[in-house]
Amino acid sequence: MSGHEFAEEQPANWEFTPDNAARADDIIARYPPGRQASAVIPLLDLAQRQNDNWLPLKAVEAVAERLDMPRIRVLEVATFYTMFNLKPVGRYYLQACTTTPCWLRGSDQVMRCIRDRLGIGNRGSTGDGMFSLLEVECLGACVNAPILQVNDDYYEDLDYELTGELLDALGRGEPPPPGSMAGRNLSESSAGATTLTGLRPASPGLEGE
Amino acid sequence: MPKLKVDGIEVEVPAGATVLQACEFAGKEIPRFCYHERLSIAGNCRMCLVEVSPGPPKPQASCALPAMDNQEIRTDSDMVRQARHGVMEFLLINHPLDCPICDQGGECDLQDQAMGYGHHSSRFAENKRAVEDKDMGPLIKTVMTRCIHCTRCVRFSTEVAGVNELGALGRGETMEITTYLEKALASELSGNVIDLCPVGALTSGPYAFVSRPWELTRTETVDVMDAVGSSIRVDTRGSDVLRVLPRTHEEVNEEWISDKTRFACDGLKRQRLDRPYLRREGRLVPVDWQEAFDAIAERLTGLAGERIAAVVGDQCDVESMFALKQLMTALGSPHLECRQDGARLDPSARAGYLFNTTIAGIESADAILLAGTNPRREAPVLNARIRKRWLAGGLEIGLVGQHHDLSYPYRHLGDTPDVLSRILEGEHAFAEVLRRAGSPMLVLGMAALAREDGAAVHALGRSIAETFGMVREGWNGFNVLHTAASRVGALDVGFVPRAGGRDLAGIIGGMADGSLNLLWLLGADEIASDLPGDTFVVYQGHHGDRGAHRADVILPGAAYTEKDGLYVNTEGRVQAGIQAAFPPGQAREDWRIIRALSERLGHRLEYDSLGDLRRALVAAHPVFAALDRPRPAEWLPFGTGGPVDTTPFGSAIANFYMTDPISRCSAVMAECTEVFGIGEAA
Amino acid sequence: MELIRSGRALLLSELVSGLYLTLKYFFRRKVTINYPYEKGPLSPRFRGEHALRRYPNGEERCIACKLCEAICPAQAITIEAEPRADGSRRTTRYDIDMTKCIYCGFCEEACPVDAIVEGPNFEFATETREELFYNKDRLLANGDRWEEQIARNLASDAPYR
Amino acid sequence: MLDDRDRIFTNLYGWFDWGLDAARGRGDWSTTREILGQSPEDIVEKVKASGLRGRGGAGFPTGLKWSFMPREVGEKPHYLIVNADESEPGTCKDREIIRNDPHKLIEGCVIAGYAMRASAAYIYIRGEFVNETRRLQAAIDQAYEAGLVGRNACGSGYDIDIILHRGAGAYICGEETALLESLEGKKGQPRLKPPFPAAVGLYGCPSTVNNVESIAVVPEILRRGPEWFAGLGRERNTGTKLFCISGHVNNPCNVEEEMGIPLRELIDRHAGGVIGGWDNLLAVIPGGSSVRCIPKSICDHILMDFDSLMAVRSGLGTAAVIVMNRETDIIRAITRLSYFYKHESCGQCTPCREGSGWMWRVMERLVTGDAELEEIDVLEQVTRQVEGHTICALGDAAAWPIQGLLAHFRDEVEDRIRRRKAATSVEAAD
Repeated sequence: MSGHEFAEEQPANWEFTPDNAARADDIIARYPPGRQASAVIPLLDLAQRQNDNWLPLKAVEAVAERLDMPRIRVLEVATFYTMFNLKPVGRYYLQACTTTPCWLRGSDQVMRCIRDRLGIGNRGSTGDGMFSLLEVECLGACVNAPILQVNDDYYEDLDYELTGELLDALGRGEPPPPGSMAGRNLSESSAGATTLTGLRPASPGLEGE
Repeated sequence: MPKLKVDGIEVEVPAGATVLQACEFAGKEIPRFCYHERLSIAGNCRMCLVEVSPGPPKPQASCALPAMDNQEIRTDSDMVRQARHGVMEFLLINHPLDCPICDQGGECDLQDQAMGYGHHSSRFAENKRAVEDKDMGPLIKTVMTRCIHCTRCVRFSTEVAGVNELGALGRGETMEITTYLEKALASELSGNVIDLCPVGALTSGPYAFVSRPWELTRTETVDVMDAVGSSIRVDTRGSDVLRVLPRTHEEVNEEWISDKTRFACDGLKRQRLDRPYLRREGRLVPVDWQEAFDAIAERLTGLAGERIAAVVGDQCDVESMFALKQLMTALGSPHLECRQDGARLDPSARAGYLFNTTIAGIESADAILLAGTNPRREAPVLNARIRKRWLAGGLEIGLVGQHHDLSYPYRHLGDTPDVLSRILEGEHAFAEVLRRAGSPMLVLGMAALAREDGAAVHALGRSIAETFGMVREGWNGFNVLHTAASRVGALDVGFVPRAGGRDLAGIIGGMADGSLNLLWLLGADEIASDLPGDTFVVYQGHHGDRGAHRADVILPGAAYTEKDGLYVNTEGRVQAGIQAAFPPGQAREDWRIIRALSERLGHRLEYDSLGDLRRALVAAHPVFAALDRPRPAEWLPFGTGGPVDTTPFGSAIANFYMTDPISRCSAVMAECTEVFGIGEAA
Repeated sequence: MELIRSGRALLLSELVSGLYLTLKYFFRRKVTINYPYEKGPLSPRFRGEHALRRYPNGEERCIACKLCEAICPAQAITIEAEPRADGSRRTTRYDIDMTKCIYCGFCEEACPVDAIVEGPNFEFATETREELFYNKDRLLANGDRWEEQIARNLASDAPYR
Repeated sequence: MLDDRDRIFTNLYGWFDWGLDAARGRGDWSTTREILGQSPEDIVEKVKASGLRGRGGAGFPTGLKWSFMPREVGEKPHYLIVNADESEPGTCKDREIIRNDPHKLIEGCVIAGYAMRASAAYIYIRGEFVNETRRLQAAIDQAYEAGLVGRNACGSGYDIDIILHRGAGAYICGEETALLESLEGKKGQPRLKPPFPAAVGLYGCPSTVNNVESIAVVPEILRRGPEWFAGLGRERNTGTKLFCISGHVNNPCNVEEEMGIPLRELIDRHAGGVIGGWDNLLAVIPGGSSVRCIPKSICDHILMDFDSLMAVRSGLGTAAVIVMNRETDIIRAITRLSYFYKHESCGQCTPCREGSGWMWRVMERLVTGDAELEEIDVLEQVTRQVEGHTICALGDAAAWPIQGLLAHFRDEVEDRIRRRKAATSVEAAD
């Protein structure tokens, strides 16, 4: 991977906050002694969360040191998995699934709406640092396609209008609750469940949360 | 011992063999890129696919498949042919096919196998992938577009060299091999990735575009840059040594060589002494052989033997040292010395100065005590063997001496010789490790012996060896790791002070107080800058290095690539170096110079050819009769006991990349020194 | 039979037919040319004096692959190479000993980049042997001089390669 | 149609609380201790008898897989690894189990772990499932607190730890050995087999990797008896299965149905039919993106189980039904999958690394018709050169969608090339 994959501006120093350092120790303790390398993905994730959702090289080195791993091995991991951002991303990191099941259900409209509203395409980000967009592969919620992942949350059953509503809400700093934007209950048929109907409670969904 | 059939040929292979090896037993050639005998199996190139029954109805990677009883392997079926065609096509679609400008051209696995197993043309109509080149330092030139992702280099640096710096970043077709943030590959074995790379992605930086393989004359010889005596192949064009490559020698270097061995050869072309010189009025002026000999003869006339001394250097062949010893004996000089570093090595017992365990023997050891040595710098290839042994598991290593990264973990026990005393007394925890070990080893380095109390340390080492059962039938765990290629040979021919002779300190003292009038330096450069007084110095050697600067007469000799000669490595293995090129100008083989001068001096040595000389040598020292067959040396008393002091062990080598006249004259080694430091970072 | 022969001899018919042939060719177009003022036609495949070509932007074509050196049956070519300042592979020396050359054309066959060619020039006689030891400058100058015609010849021959 | 009483995932739609108490109310954890009173061999035999086949795509008999584990625990511990790296396009069933019925999975881990004498179960969940991870971790914490897992799990004397491990975005980590590599902190690059994980798995120890659904159905099988499960579905294709119906249907949904249900019934009954009616159906990818698509003519009568779909050179895979109606540009749909595989290829072995990119690039040109007719054959051969030549099955998965397209819709591909040629020649004439 060439140098241009990494952010040009890198912090001079980086270390875990005391809280996160303690958390990292907890994570390492989950794995058998001597197998601390297993914690590399969780620790990189922890570092990324601490650092506004992207991984500077110094953080890679900090993880390597903490796990007693060669730096190149940690960098291999950081570049192999798509969830590690080696460059800064927007405050709302939009990941739009465009794989076939989402595409069949209109992921093009989602992309189009993002372009219309935010003026950004794949790998773009808005100048104010609020949004950045990445086209991603299957997010594993195909029955609720198309899906837009915003940071940790899935927004499902989108179309052009609903995407617009979602972006507006995000712009106002009021992210709607994750899940179906069309008001559907999880992956139940939108026309009502066809199975388990005998078990259905009086007020569906309310007992859930 | 599984029995199986390969293309109908029944073969029996050792247990644990792979199908690929079984095919080779049956004489079938299996194409491969990622598979390498000395590296872990990756199975990623998919070139070695064969048809196996019983098994799934698809071809299998033979390199990773264990050979089993009653298997039937086909290497010539349509399925296999198509599979190879297919894989070859995939390998080539993103390969630039720039063979005419590729240094690997002519000795490229991909080229050869494309001829043997590939399509005649490509069906790939898309754009080819281009990959940015990486900066891996001055030794390795990269053209990463050519990379076929076999990961041999990654596996070598991780497994053999022990430096976790190479890796494959990214994934899929954008995967790229690189070092962390493109830093130079800091390993003294890094050059081996050039040989391992099956394509031209990693090629030799200094050799870039210099030559084509078909232009080269190959000479199989041995290396003298350290005391390992690696088997090498010297490639020459005309009288230029263009490159040095490793040869396989299972018992010595397997198939690795150090970067100094490989890349110092450009030093053979610089600052060469190509004619005799004589100091006149303080300046060295070129003269002819006759004048040089006359000047020496004039000085020697009437000079008593006690007033003459001779010191041999670290890269001398045995024959010239033997001839010089005979000449000195004829002149009556008892002052002979080969230990330029002042090592207090007792030459009386051969076992006392050899690496008795042998390099291959390291693989049987289960505990190693290193004392005053940094094998990674002093003998990188030997160090790789220790690492190999460590990787196999069940090896404990302790080090007394300076703390270094040796590419494997060890216990740092201290840096003073009294730690050894405590181990001997059983007061140190490591004593228990040695006691429990079945095949323990002790390695004494030059930093432990080249000091005031060196003889005591030497004797201490013997006591440790005896106390912890290191010396028994079939195992000798007492080892001395030399740094000089000629040292063991010199000790074997007895190039040490004879009765009443002075050692190195005595010679230097004699020069200072005027009791020595003539000093003969045969390739001895390491002491030259310390020489006091106005003693007449004859320097015989190949480079205008330190010795030549101090000399009154310079006799131009031949470097190791320019003469036939015997060398004895640290194990006591006698090996023959073969002439690959001619010495420059009027320079001659060293033994010839001594032979010619002996006649001028009236002490004619009784041989006219190298053959005669070798016969005389073997007659005097039978140990040289057995080429490449080291015999266990008899365990005899050596070393003189005494108190050891508490000065920490130093370091035998200041700068790995510059240890001798050749590497000091090498621009490549100078660049390495600049980039890597003095080997400390390595 | 004898009679017919005698008749022919008498009528000098052989002589007349010979004279007729002479007369016929007397009026035909002449095959001799007035060299050096006139020159005969050359095939585009003619293998004459060597030249090293350049790309239209002035960059020399030769990449120092040494295939011509390797193939040359007369061992007339000597090449040395090293990386140029920009890292590209170039010759530092490209010599052809024209006294050794046997004009077999293998060098141009071997060349992967059409750098070394045997051009259309056959008039390069010299007064001394030394002048026939061509170096890189001379060969490049040849290329510059003959490029137009060489390019034309190569283009016309290209369909048959 | 499957009776509601025979459905295992009774909280599939999250109507009820996911927590321990509610799960107990649904029958989870009810007889775990008794089950753990049986010998591990008995449990393996029962799972074998149930005919359960792995729900992760390959359909390998689960009980048989468990039986490959060493009978005794030697120096090395045994591990159960649950594959929750649900990334196959079209598939979203494990997500529902994890967020609505996590205790079924946890209980399954305890029982399966016991059956293979595992000292720990690692659940490898895909990194994007952040909220699902939180839910599952909360459920695991509940189970620990209640003494159901951990030391002396359920009071049975058996010790097992359950450790949740998040991935970070790599489809290949759904391949079992790549998953192990990833779990060990390396790049997710598949290992060479043999040795198989049952001999040398996680940390070099005997390990078994199972799909979430395979593990989650085990407690119910053992509670109701293998005969019950074996009595559902068809021979060799027994039990119930979660189907994910996505694409051009009126009401995409997840549904638990009996194995062997006719595809048409599945779509019409549960997903509200194909958009534009059954006759508007073009093709279906019946088992997640990695299987060959089937055209409507086959869809009309095909049964949804492993063997029936295998017989038409497709597969049940993860039972993720991707429906495409006649408005679909099927070449683009498959091309998007080719891009997916190119993007997700780990890059380790040659045919997949190089072939997946090649195939996708040719496919892109087939979408626009910007290709020669002969290239279709070349593409077909390239898929054959990838298929079966790679370390893991991703190479096959990259090849099969294209093979399916070319097998059933070659006319369409050829037409497009011809139309494009005609259009360009008209342009040229203008």
